[in-house]
Parts: sequence; C-alpha cells; structure tokens
Amino acid sequence: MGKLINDGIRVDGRRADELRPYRLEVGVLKNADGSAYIELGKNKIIVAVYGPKEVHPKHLSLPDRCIIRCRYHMSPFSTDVRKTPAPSRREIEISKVIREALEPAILVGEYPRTAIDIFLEVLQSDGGSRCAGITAASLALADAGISMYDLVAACAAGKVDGTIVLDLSDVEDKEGEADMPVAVMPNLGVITLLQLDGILTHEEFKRGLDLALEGCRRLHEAQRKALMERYFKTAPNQEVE
Amino acid sequence: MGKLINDGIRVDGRRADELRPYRLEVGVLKNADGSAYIELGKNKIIVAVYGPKEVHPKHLSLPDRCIIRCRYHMSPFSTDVRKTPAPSRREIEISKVIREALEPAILVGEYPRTAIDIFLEVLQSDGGSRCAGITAASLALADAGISMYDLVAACAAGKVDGTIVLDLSDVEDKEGEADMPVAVMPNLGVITLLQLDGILTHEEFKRGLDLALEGCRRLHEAQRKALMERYFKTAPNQEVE
Amino acid sequence: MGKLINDGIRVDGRRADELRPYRLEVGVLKNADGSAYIELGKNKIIVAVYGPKEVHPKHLSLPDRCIIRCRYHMSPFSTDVRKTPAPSRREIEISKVIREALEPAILVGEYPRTAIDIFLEVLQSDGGSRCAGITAASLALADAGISMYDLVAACAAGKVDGTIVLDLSDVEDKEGEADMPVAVMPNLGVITLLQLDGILTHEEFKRGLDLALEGCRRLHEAQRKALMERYFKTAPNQEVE
Amino acid sequence: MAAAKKSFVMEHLRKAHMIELLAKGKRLDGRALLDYRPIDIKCNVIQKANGSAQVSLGNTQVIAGVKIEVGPPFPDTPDKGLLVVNAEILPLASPYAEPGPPDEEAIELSRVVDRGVRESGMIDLSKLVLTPGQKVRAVFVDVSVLNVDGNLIDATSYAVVSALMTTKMPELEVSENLQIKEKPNTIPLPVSNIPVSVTFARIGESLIIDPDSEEESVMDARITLTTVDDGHLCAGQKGLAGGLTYEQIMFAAETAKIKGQEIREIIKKVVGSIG
Amino acid sequence: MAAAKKSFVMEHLRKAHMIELLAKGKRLDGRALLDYRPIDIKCNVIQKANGSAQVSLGNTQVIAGVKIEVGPPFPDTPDKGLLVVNAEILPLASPYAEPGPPDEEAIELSRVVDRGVRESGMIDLSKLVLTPGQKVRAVFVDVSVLNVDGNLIDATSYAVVSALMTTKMPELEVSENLQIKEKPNTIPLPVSNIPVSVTFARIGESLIIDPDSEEESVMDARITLTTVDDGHLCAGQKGLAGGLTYEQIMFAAETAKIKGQEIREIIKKVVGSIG
Amino acid sequence: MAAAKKSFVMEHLRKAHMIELLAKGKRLDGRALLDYRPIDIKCNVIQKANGSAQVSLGNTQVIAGVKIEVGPPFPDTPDKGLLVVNAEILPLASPYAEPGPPDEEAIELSRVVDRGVRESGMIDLSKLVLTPGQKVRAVFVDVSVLNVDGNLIDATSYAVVSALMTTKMPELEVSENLQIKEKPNTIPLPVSNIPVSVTFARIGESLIIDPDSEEESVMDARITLTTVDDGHLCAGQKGLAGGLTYEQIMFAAETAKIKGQEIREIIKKVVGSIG
Repeated sequence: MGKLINDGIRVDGRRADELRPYRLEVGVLKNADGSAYIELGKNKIIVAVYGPKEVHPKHLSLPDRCIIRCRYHMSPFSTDVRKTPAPSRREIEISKVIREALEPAILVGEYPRTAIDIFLEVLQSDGGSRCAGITAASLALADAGISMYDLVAACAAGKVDGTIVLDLSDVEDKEGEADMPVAVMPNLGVITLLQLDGILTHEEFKRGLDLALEGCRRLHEAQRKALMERYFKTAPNQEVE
Repeated sequence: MGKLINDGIRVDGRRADELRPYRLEVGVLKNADGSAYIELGKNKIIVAVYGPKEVHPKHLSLPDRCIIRCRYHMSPFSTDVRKTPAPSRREIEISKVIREALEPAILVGEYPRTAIDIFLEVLQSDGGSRCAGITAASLALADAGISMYDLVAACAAGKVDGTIVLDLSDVEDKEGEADMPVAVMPNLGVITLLQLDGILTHEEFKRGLDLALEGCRRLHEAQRKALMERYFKTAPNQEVE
Repeated sequence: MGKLINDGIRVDGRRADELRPYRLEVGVLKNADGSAYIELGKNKIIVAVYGPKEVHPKHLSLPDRCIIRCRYHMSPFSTDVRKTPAPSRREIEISKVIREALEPAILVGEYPRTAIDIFLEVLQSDGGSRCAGITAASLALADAGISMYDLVAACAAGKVDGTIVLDLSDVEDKEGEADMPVAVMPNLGVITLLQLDGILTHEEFKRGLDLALEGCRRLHEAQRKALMERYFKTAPNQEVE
Repeated sequence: MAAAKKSFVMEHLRKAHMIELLAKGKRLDGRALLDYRPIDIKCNVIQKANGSAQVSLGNTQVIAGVKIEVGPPFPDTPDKGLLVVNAEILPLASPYAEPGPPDEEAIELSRVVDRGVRESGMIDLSKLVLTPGQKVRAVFVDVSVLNVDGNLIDATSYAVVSALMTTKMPELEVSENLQIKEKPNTIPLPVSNIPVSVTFARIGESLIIDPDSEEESVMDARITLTTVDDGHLCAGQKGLAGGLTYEQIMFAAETAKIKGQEIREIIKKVVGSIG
Repeated sequence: MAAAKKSFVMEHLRKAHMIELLAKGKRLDGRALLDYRPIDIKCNVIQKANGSAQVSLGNTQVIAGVKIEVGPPFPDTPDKGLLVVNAEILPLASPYAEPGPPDEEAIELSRVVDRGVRESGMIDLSKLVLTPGQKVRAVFVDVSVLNVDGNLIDATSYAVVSALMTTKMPELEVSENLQIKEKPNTIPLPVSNIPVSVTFARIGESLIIDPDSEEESVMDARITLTTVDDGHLCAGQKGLAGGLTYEQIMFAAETAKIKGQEIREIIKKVVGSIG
Repeated sequence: MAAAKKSFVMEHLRKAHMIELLAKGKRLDGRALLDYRPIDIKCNVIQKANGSAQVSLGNTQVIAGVKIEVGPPFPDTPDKGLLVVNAEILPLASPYAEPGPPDEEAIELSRVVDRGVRESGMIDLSKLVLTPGQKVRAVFVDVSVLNVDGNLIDATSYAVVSALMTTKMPELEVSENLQIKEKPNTIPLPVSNIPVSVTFARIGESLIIDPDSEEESVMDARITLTTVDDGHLCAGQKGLAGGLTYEQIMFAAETAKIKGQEIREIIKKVVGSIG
C-alpha cells in the first residue's frame, strides 16, 4: 500500500484543503415535493422530500410540531461489492445522524401534527456519503418549501499520512488515520453533525474542525447557487471546483 | 434427457390435447365459509374461502366494494425437495395472479366495506398448480355463496418437443420449450389469467391459447358437476377423464 | 460420561432431595413497578413487572380483566455457547408456560382493560431456569402490588442414574433420564406448571411430583422471607440452603 | 381481537350450562367424559413425501408429511441424526388463524409433539448416522393443520407418529472414500416404540378427554400426557391459565395409560394394513 | 390507505372522461393509443457497477446496475451461471411507496422482467460456468425505481436489457488446480438476443400502450408481452383484476411484435454508441 | 407514543426551571455541571462468559458479557480477529422500552461504543489471528441494559471496557497441520489502551456531563467524546436534534480529556483489584 500523500498532493491529485469535484442540482424528481441530486467525487446521491403530510397512525404525531423521518439507503450496485437491499445497522445509524443534522434547521413548530419524510438514495458511494447526503437533503427540503433557519452544509475533515485534509475519499477514509464528518448551519454558526473515527490530538481536532467548517462554507455557496439556478435561472447549474 | 413425446404420446401416456386425470370436490372443510379440493395429475390442492367479513384495520376497506385477498401456499412436504414454510417470492407472485384471475368474476360491489379471503394450500405440487388452484378456488367461492358472473376455469397449454400440448406436467413444464397458463370465464369469453414462459411463434401462441381455452371448457363442465353433486346430489362426485 | 450419582451423592455434592444454593432479592430495579432477582445454582435471573397499564392497541384489552404478557429471554452471554439475541422457539414456548404458571395466581378481574407485563432476563443459565424464573417473577408481581391468591413457587424433579432427584442442574438435565418442572400455589395446592421430558414409570412420576412439591414448599418459604426482608426488614435477605 | 368481541354474558352462560352437564357426566355432543371423538387415520396420502398421514379427530383435520434429507449433524450431537417437527395452523383452518410466522400456540404445538416423539425414543437417531460428525439423515416432519376443532395436540401427534411409522427412505451406502450412494431399495425408519399423547381439559371440576373447540373455549386448564408402549410416561405439558390439583394430575396419568393403549392399537392397525 | 381516501365520485368521472376520449382515439397527454412516451436511455451511469443504465419513460425513471460475482451454482443447475433480477420501488419514487421489503407489486415487477430476460435466452448462462458444479459467474441485476409514473415493467425491462448489453466483466482464467485468476482485460456478457417487453392497458374497450400513472389509476386490465429478435413471443403476463377478450390478446400479440421491434432499434442505437 | 401523551405545558415548565437552575451552576440532584453520578463497576459477574462487568451510573444499570469464539475472518480483513459490540435495551429496563429487534437508539448505542473501542486500538486485533485468512478469534461483547436512567453510552462503554480488560480465554495452539488445540491455561486479551467516553448534554446554553433521564428529557443536544490513555481523542458522536457551537465543542473536547482521565483511574483500580 503506497503512501496517500506525496509532496503535498493526494492520490487523486488534490491538495490537503481541496474538495473533490461536485455538482448540485435541485428539483430532479417529479413526484417528490422537493428533491435534489449531488455528485461529490464518485458519490451520486438523490434525495426526495415528501411532506408536511398526515401521520399514520395518528398517535405518532405531535401536537406542537412536525416529526422528521429520514432514510439513508444504498442501492445494491452502489458499492464495490454488491450490497443486499435490506437496511444494514450502518444505514440505520446514518439515517439517524442525518436526521439529527437536518432537524435543527427546520422550523418544526410551523407544521404541527404532520410528518416530513426525507429519503436519501445512494446510487454510487464514495467516502463522505453521509455529508454529501446532508448537503443535498437540505436543498431538497428547501425545494419542498419547508421553512428553515438556514441551509445545512456538511463536509468531513480527517487525518491522512499525518496531514489534516479536507473531504476524504474512500481510500483516504479506509486507510487514513481519522475521519471527522461535520455539518453546520453556516449563517448561524451552529454545528449539527460531528462524528469522529480515529485518533487526533486536541490541536489536530481543532484544525480538522476549522477545515471542515471551511469546506461546509464552500458547499453552502454552491447550495445557494443551485437554488438560484432552479428558481431564478440566473446562475450556471453546475459548479465544479 | 429422453424425448418427451414419442409417436404423439407424452411421457405419461397422454395425447397432446388431453388433460391429466382430475377430481373436484366441493365443501371439504367445516370451518370455512366455502371450500373445495382438486386433484389434477399429482397436484393436490385444498382451498378455503372466508368472507365477506369485516376488515381490520378499517381504513383498508373500500366504501363501494369488497377487497379480495389471496394466499397461495405450499406445504413443506408438497415438493420433491422440502420447501421452507415461509412464503417465497414465487408464492407471493402466484398469490397475486390468482387473485387477479378470480376477481373479475366476483360482484365486488355487492359487498361494500368487507373482505373476502381465499386461502390455497398446495398439499402436493405438480405442473400447473396455479391453474388447478384457480379452478378449485372458484368452486370454493361458489360454495361460500359469493355472487359471481361466472365460474373461472384455468388450464395451461405449452410447447413440448415442438408440439403444442395441453396441461403440462412437472417434467414437461421444466424440460419443455414453453408454458402458458390461462384462466377464463367460459360463459363470458373473458380471459382473466395469461402468462407465458418460453418462446412461441405467433401461430403457436394462437394454437396454444385455443387449446388452453378448450381445456378450460372441459374443466368448467367438471366444476358444474362438482357443484351439482354438492348441492343437488344428482351427479357423481368424481370426474376422471 | 461418568456416573452422575455416587454413593447417593450427586456430582455437585448434593443429596437426592437437596436444592442447589439459592438467593432471592426483591426490588432490584428502579424503573420497574416490581422486580426481583434469583440465583439458583448458576442461574442468575432478573425479573421486572410493569403494570397494570393501558393496552395499545385498545382492541387487545379485555373488558372484564387484565391481560398478562410474559417474555422469558436469555442474554447472549448467559449460555455456554453465545446465544443470538433474537428469541428462539424455545424461549417463546417457555414464555408461554411461565405466563400460564403465574396467571392462575393473579386476580385478573381486579384490573379490567389493562395489561401486566412480566419480563424475565436470564443473565446466566443453568438447569431449571424456567422454574427459577417463575419463583422470582411471582416475587416481582408481589413487589408490584398485584393482587394474588398465593405466591407461585416452582421447582423441578427428575430421574438421574435411576434415582428420583430434586432440582436438576444443567448436566443432570442433559444427561439424566427425565426432567419434570412443576409450579404450585402452595397454600391452595393448585399445580400451575407441569412438564415432563423423559421416561418415568407411574410410580416414579408420583414420587417425582411429591419431591418437586416439597422443593416448591421450601422455595415458598424463601419467597416469604425475601418479601419480609424487603418490606419489614426483619429477616436476613439471603437464604442459602 | 376475537376475544374482545365475544359476548361475555353468553360465554358465562354457556360455561355454566356445560359445567352443569359435565357434573352429570355428559357432554354437549353426547360423549362420555373420557370418550374420544371418532378417529380416522389415512397413511401415504402424499406420494412426494417419504411418509405421510392425514388424521381426523372429529372435525379436527391435520396432515403430516415426512421428508428425509442428508446433511451435517448438530455440532453437539455428532453421533445422531436430526429430527425436526414443525406444525403450522394454516389460515384456511379457522376464522381466527392468520397468515404469518407461527405464533406461540403453533410453536407450543410443534414442541410438545416433538418432545413426545423424541423423549419416547421412538426413532433411534443414532442409527441415522452415515459418516459420524459429517453426514446424517435429517428427518423433517411438517404438519399442516387443515381444520381446527379442538385438541390439535393429539391429532398432530397421531399424524406425526403414523407418518413416521409408514416412512420409506432409500437405502444409502457409504463408500470407502465416504461418498454417499443411493441404493434402489427403500427401508423404513428405525422405529422402536409408539408414543401416544392423551390430552385432558379441566372445565370446572371435571376432567374430560379430547376437547372440541366449544369445550376449549371454556376450559380452565389443559394437560397432555404421553405414554410409551409399556405404559410409562414419557412427556407431559400442562397448558392454559388455570391450575390442576394433585389428584387431577394423578387421575390423568392413569387415564393416559389406558386411553393411550386404545389409541396405540388403532394406529397399529392402520399402519399394519399398509405393510 | 390511499385508496380509501380517494374521491370515488371524481374517480368515476375521470374514468368516464378518459373512456370517451379513448373512443375517439385520443389520450389526455395527446398521444395516440399505441404511442410510447419519449424514451431516454443512458448507459454506464454507475462506474462501480459492471453495467448500468438509467431509463426514462416520460416521467417514469429507473436505474439498473449489474454486479458480477463468482459463486457456487444452484444445486439443480450445476452447468449454468446465475441470473438474479431484483427491483425495488424506492420510497422516494412516489407518495405511495413505503420503506420496507418489496411488496407484491415489486416482486411481480422483478419476476416479470426476470422471466423476459431468462426465457428469451438473452444471456447464455451455460457460458458463465467456470468450474462445473463448483464455481460460476452470478449476474445480479438490481433496479431502483426513482420516479413512478406508470409502466414500470417496460421501463425496468429496458433498463435491465441495456445494462446487461453494456456490461463489462474481467476475463477469468481457471488454472489447472482450479484456482480462478482475474485477467487484466474485460469482456462482455454472452448476449445473443434483445428481449423487449410491450405493456398494454385496457381501459373500457380500448387497448393502449405504455400507460402513465393517471391511466393506470383507471385501467381495468394490463398485459405485457415480450418478443425476441425474430419477433416471436417469449414471455407474457396479464395483470390486474380485469379480463381481456381473445381478440384483445391477439391484437396485443401482433402489436407487441411491431412496437417491440421499434424499441429494439432504440436500445441497439444507444448501446451501439457505447461500443 | 409516550411523547404524544406528555403534558407539553409541564414539559416546558420543567425545562424552564432546569435552565434557570443550570444558569446558577446547579442541577436538580445537587450535582455540579461537570460531576458524574456515583460509578460502580463489578467485574466477573457472569462466570459462563470469558469476561463480564456490571456498571451502575446512578440508577442506570448495564451488564456486559464477552464471549470468545473461533471462526473465519471477514474477507476484507484476513489478518485481523473480529470484534462485535452489541447492546440491547431490555424491555425490563424502562416503561418505554419494547421487546423486538434493536431500534435506532440501541443501534446507535452499539455502534458508538463499538467505534470507541475499535478506533482507540484498545484490542490489537492482528494478535487474534490463528491461521491467516482461515481462523481467527471472534470477540463478541453483548450488553444488556437493565435500568435506564440516562447516559447509556457512557455506562455501556465502561462496562464493555471493563469486561474486555478482565477477559480470560483459553490459550490456543495451532499444530503443523493447522488443527487448533485448546491449552489448559487461560490468557488475557491483547489490551493496550483504555478508551473512555464522556458524554455531555446541552440544555439551553449550559453543557453538563452524565445527564440522567430527567435531564435527557429536556436536553437540546448531546455529544460524546472518547479519549485514549494519552488524552488524545479517538471517537466522537453528536446526537439529538439540536446543534452546538464551535466553542461548546472545544470546551467538551478539553473536558473529555480531564474527566476521561478520572474515570480511567476508577476503571484501572477496579480491574487491577481483579488481577
């Protein structure tokens, strides 16, 4: 296994603080109330939002707010080795953390006794699929007209060959030292997702978090452009860094 | 693998247009609202009908008609190799096509907000079990007193060793070229089941369909006799061709 | 496989009519409405009772009495070979017989339209875990303040190396000739559990039943002391025979 | 669900009436307390199975099929063949049966019948080993309940025993290199014993045998006792949320021996007629 | 659930209106009775798959991915590779789709498309054997339905066929000691035929092709007929709780041949452009 | 279900009261914001397990058991043993827990604790290989939650770590022909590090440590940070539908180091007393 960083350049040619190429698109599915699509590196993820809608059975609804339901799912052909369609424990946990990353942005009190469903389908997976999924899901929520305090943008930082890097690819995630996915509402400075797998000193933790937040800010800008493109047709619909 | 037809005679001694020996009986189970039993070749299938009855939960009911539910199930000992009791994908699909073959005959509007359950249990399986099941289920529905436009009779045709034949046995189904199950309401000329597995020219398709419909007509006659036997005790209760 | 009884002494040093060492404790869990803990030989079982409580969905409730629900479950580390957490057919059957052993003692008519849940968790298993579980569960019901005709005490007898013995251990259960778990309401003389696995003559059956009932009487005494200890702090909280 | 819809008044009336009758030694269908309903056993009803039997006990109807396969033994019993008994109460058998995995009633039914067969030593499982620790015969007995009218345990038990007694399986030969070859002839299972279960219901203070559905709907407790050829007991199971006295259990044990012998003769006769 | 909430009055009105239109040979979206909606096929959309295709049929959108693995054959076909087609109607595809295991609609969809491919002989499964009875290639075709707007069967079928035709898999070499080694080059699947399904809906007395969701909501019956390169039929499936006349079936069979050939050309063109 | 029945007025009042108290640096049970409840750890409580520990954190009670088996490695890590952490919130542990497969809360609990152990490198999995690619040790750590009163993650984490540190397993010998033989003596797991999780709750603007159930019922967000022996961070998980500021996270990271060291000493002392 070769080194992952040579002369400051990563195996896919990026510098430490560079995002992978990405593409965001809003309004890609006809039936959904809101939808979005993201490509980030090899990730290809489509997200649909349905709701606010009635809750069945009714006793699961809440009188003063809506409930948010979220399903992150990988298509069987999305991975290197075929994945069975039934949801794995990993997918169940990621569904939960994605929901909890998005919910702080939603004005849940505006939709009492209803539910909002967020469905993420990973058509092709790469490192950072949960972050890419959050970034796209927030766009789908906006496309559905759900009231939000801010968009949520997500991006990981991590440690690879001793260097703190932004937006880990699959191989960097698997063979690197640490991975730290982060989501944030950039305008409010509120961090809504933080996970860490792997060892970081406190100094590295701080630098990683700073770098991840910088990546989120760039993706947030791209989210705004994708919405403008969808609703005002004034910006190009593809943003490749 | 030997030839399946020699001098016009099939491995079980039948001619191309002959049905296997069969036996139909109505009213074989005490608890069911209606029931019937069929033997066709080695097939042994028992059918019970329960209903019309209340639907739980209620929101699954329809205000202007009854819903029809159908379960085709094979006992573990019914097959050459033991079958696990849990329903297979094949059983789920066959349950659906059987339901859709029977439903056109039922005056569903007469039973608003109710359900009719049709349970088929294959005690021993042979080729053509779905057709035999439909033929028996239609009798069970009649035995339950359900209003129907016509009885539904079902029978397959197919292609074996280049010949279009009626009512394929297990070995003919597996080693033959094509199998085409058909169900019909003979008095109305409405075809309610048609499936095809295997290659037929358009000419062969037409001849197969004609032959299958002829088989259905013969089984329809047997159905009528079985009902007479049950309700008027004037006909013999066994019809072996 | 060596002999299981030598000179009247069993492999763990007991005489034929001796119980294994035991310990009973009431009120061991904070959240439960009632709870108890038993050690008997290597068995370590904790029991919680919740209820009487509302039934969901309501149509499962009964207008003139409460329903009793019972779950006997083994922790994965409780057995010699790790057990998967999903309930086995054995656990489902034992849950049923435990419920039916306890229910005759409960004044179910005092709690119309409610449910009482009894959860038994086997933290470490040995022979006779269902009997030990019943003995503890009856204490947990008392601790929850459920009205009962009598406590239920349970104990097995069996046949090992040709001898009728009390309270079989794991190895005696597996390698012995017969095992007969029994539960009884000692004050009323009503037997609420009886199972038999293995061959006994009618004479042996009678002697086994007599011996099991004697064991139950001793455990009943221990149950009373454990309750006294819990509620009146006058007796020692451990009874080791 | 059904329970919640019952008329409780009617139920109590029916029970009171039945107890009154039973006190006079009578049952609604005219039987004496310790009478079985008519028993009908047909063997070899499923040709694709290695053995099979259809049993009617009054209106209760069940069918059992035996399939013999070859596979690895359980790790903890390398020197024994497998025996698996599984019963399903089919949704066609009753308005209350539902499709889906077996519920606790069906699981108890399977396990009680399984234990009766297993603990009796009816089948000598050690004779089903082909290559120790590697390949053994596995005996699957599946039971489909077709019509429910009480006492499923006994009907299932008799069907399982009758199917096992009439099972034929190909003789197998193990070659020197441990290959398993099927021989043209068939052989029976190594059967040494006929376990017979007898099920009692307690209604009020009366013990009756072979309860039908109506009797089961008001019974307080149930007990099944299984005996082997020489009359000894080999399996037991008390059921339901009521208890039994010591005397009732002792009476049941004695009666199970006598009635079990009667039914054993019926099974023997049917099976013997098959050859 | 949705069904119970429908306005039945509105449904009957809509159906009456549609039947009137169809009698004049017109459809709500302006198509003629035997017109397909615009078909768009893109191949190689998933790089991690061995083959893939995304198909739009009007607003119906599906994506198919092929994964090739090596494993044991089924015991009863030791001399054939495996082909498994599995379709899921994702919850994001429609307000009525729900998370969970495939329901009967998705299972029928999978099985109908599977049979079309299998019975056509499209893939020569005997060429996927590596070591007979031991190791074969297993071809998994998974389909995710992304947006539901009617006629899932044809959209799924075209996606599966297109993905299979553009599949590349590593060449494998079986050494003398039966070890399997991957070679650096890739090869296509042994494809010999393009099965094309054509699905008809009967609404009242009219037969139309490629129904959208609105048409499906009022259709009486559905029939899918699949043809192979030379126009012969290889698979069929009638669906829904209505029937068809003999004449309607014969008309559908003839039309499936003509329309199938048109669509076969579209698929060939897309696949050919991939090389 | 429970949620829908809550009195929302009461909930808001309780939360307001708690925020007021917290602003003064006080908690309902008298603890300071960064105080743990009393921690009690007992090891070797389950003799049938290779290792075990029962942990109380206030009224939260969990028990962990370790079972060591021998089996094949995962295909993608042929040179590593297996570690599987699985936690169940038993129905006896709370009025809100239900029987059934683990829900998302229990799955998150399992996976967060698993990652803490795994990412810390606590167990050197490469030392659990017996025959590379063929046989490795599999370490199953199962946790049963017995009473729920908040902060299940830390209680579970300490139980898992304590059980692993006191695990004994038979020494195994691999013979030349790759047979695995059990030796009479036992050895410990190859433990090199003690990961310690520290869980914070944010309620209003206050960060507290080790929330109990009452505090959890009103908390806005949760964050767990796990440190290794030298104070570095090895795992983290933010939970719940609220966010945290940058400063709150940095404060939590520093505090996790300090508190983690205190708890590491407690665990070491208990484990050391076992020898």
